[in-house]
Amino acid sequence: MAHYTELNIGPIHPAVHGILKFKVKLQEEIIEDVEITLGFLHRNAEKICELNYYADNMVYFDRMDYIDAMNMELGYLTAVEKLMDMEVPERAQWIRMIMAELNRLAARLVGLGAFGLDMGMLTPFFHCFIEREKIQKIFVEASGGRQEVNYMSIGGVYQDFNDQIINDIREFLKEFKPYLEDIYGMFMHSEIFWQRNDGIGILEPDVALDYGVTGPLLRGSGIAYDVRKDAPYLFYDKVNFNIPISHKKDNMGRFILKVEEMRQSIRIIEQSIDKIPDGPYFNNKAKKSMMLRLKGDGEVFSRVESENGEFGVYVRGNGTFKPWRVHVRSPAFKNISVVPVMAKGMMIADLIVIIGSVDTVIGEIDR
Amino acid sequence: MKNGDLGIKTTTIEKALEWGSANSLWPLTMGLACCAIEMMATQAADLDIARFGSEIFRNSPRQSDLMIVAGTTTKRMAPRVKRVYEEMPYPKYVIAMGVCVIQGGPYVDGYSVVMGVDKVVPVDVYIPGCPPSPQALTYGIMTLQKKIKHETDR
Amino acid sequence: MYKIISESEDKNKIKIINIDKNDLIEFMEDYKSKGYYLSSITGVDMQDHLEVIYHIHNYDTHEYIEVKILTTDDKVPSLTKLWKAAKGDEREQYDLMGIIFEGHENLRRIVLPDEWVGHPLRKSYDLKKVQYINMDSEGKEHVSYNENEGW
Amino acid sequence: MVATVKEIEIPKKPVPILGSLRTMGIVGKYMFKKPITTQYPEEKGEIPERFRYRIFLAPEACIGCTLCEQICPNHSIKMEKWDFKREDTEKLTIETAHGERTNLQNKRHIYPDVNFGTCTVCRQCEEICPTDAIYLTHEFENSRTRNSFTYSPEELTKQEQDVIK
Repeated sequence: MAHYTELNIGPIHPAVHGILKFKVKLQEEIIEDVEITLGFLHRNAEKICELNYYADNMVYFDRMDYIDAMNMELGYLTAVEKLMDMEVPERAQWIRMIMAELNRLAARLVGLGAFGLDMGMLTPFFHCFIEREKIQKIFVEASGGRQEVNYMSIGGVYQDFNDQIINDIREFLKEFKPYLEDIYGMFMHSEIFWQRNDGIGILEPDVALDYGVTGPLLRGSGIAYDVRKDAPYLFYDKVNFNIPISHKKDNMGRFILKVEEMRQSIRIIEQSIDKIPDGPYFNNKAKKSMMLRLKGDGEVFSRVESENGEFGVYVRGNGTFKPWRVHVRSPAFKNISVVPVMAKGMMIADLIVIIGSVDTVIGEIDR
Repeated sequence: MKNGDLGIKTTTIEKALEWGSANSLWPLTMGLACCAIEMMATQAADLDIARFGSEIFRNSPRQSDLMIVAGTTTKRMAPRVKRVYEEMPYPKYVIAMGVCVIQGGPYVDGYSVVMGVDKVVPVDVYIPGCPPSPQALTYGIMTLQKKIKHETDR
Repeated sequence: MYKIISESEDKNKIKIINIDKNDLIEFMEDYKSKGYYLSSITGVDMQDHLEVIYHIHNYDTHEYIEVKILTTDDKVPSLTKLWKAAKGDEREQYDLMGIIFEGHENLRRIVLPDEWVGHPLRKSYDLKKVQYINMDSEGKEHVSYNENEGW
Repeated sequence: MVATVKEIEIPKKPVPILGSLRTMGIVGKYMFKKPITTQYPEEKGEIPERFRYRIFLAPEACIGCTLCEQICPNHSIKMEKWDFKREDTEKLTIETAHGERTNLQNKRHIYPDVNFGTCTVCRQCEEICPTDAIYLTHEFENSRTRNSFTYSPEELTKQEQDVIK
């Protein structure tokens, strides 16, 4: 006769990366079933977006995937600018691209650090945060905000790049490249890391597609899907980079893939920093003064590649100053739903590693 | 045990206790939202709060005496925050980090956010900012230390 | 055979296909066999009726399609039998928009507690009526309009 | 297509003990680098120019146009009456982002009143202010033991230590 144990993990637990509740059904140490409870960070961003003017909503998008704020802003702006037929100057687009990639690096660093913490590796966490601090300093130099930057606006970016910022980014990249290899080495030469990740958390590609999983999780299952390649936005079609995929399907493959993606991000920044043209950084049509009162009409669905995958924003306007409906296709929401499949039949200790590998951000799941 | 509850009038011992509890605040990881990342950054190498005696972030409420509520407290989370607070041993202190936990922050228009965590648990120090920079959090912890030692009132 | 009512394009050059809600399952089955996967479900409250928007995506041909159906009685057929991705999405739309997906085996609220009154993303939802949540010792959540019963 | 798909290479498993020694080597390298911790209360570290925090007000420049009140995404700014005595407004010249402005007037005598307890420091008010009267500063040391962060127009002109709550 089967004897089950029920175990609650969360909502406040260091391993769940935020506030999530996992109700695990265990047979001895083997996971039979995982039930996920969401909603502890439901901040009704979609409702508030309907009550605000178009440009004011940037504040709420910043705080969705709070470690990847630039990409969130970008997702909303690509949608709203299409809705308003607003053109963005070339300089602003290059700046946006650099910032988005820098933020992807920063977000990955948090993810890697926390992933190490899940396995009791304290050292990489500190090294990751040292590097992240440098990225945030660049953000402060550019925008004035450390994490929730509020840097982009409809029609461009709020403040222009100056020579110092460009120099700082160049310097940072020079330092960061060997540092990244060191952080990578800290993980990869550790036996414990291998033993806890090799062959754990296997996700078959057909299951991944069925659940609508995107991002590193999907690429880790061997499907080369990246919005930057699939439907290039900004100038992603003008720079050279690779989309890494892995057919290993497990945590280990995903980890190596994430680090490889960081190297590709560095490549993108290096190429685009030389290409920034002179010119305006803000569309004159939306120039300061009353720019935040712009009308939008029609409907639009736009998607960008955030750190967790395909971040889609659906905006419906009705010809007034406020959006009628804003809906977010949250990648982390889809990614977390696949955890029960990945964890089934594994040991309870593996669940923690799997959650760390999926690397969700709760602010984006619950919104 | 708050100040003056000892029963015997031994001000020197109370002073010593205050000094002790002010310089060994062990925070609880109550990272709810965005501010949690800045809290992690405060703990990390760049602005090591171990210099203030907040050596490590404990994951268990039983082993900590400072709760840094970092991030939006939703209505669904509020009872749980309260329960964790009740599980902490005395003397216990609460820091409200970020504007969401002070007065609702950007979510004042909404339906599912508690407008200030001080409606749920008693708060000792409020740190405004969205999110407060690690320096601001460190200053908040210093303010709390001063408050424990009865050196500040603002 | 399903019937396409009209076709148009949104501002991002995504094809919009309007169909009748009774044809939805048939339509989606056809597109599933063509290699499409569900990407997102959006409910839009148009006050006199609800619009349910499905974004489907083909990973091989890189094609995104928007499928739009209308409903006046809040009920639409569920797609959980076709794609598992619909499970979470439909629960979310039920929770926030109040769309009832017929055939969904676990149609409960997902981000709000079960006892919550009303569906917040509806235009008729009254934000002034504040609801409070409390939790008993067993972890069950209770919702009330009375501030004193909250947390 | 410029983006190409590339299969990643899986490195070999580390040899037991030797792998751990290599990790120790990598980490040990950082022992001889310069310490990076900022000794915060003594030295504040390098704060970049554009860093923004608490809101300040230059009352001479404020013309009471209420733009900041309208733009604030979460209604943190309210306009309030304040009898501020300006001197020589006709002669006063203030340099703004839009050039020099003279003859600044605030006929209704209304000035912004900021609730910093809900302010997300998004800097929209600073962006929109036509005379740069409202601006954000590096002042971040403003934690309190009381939940009162409403700054009246008069308090907005003062340094943090002078604002007593």
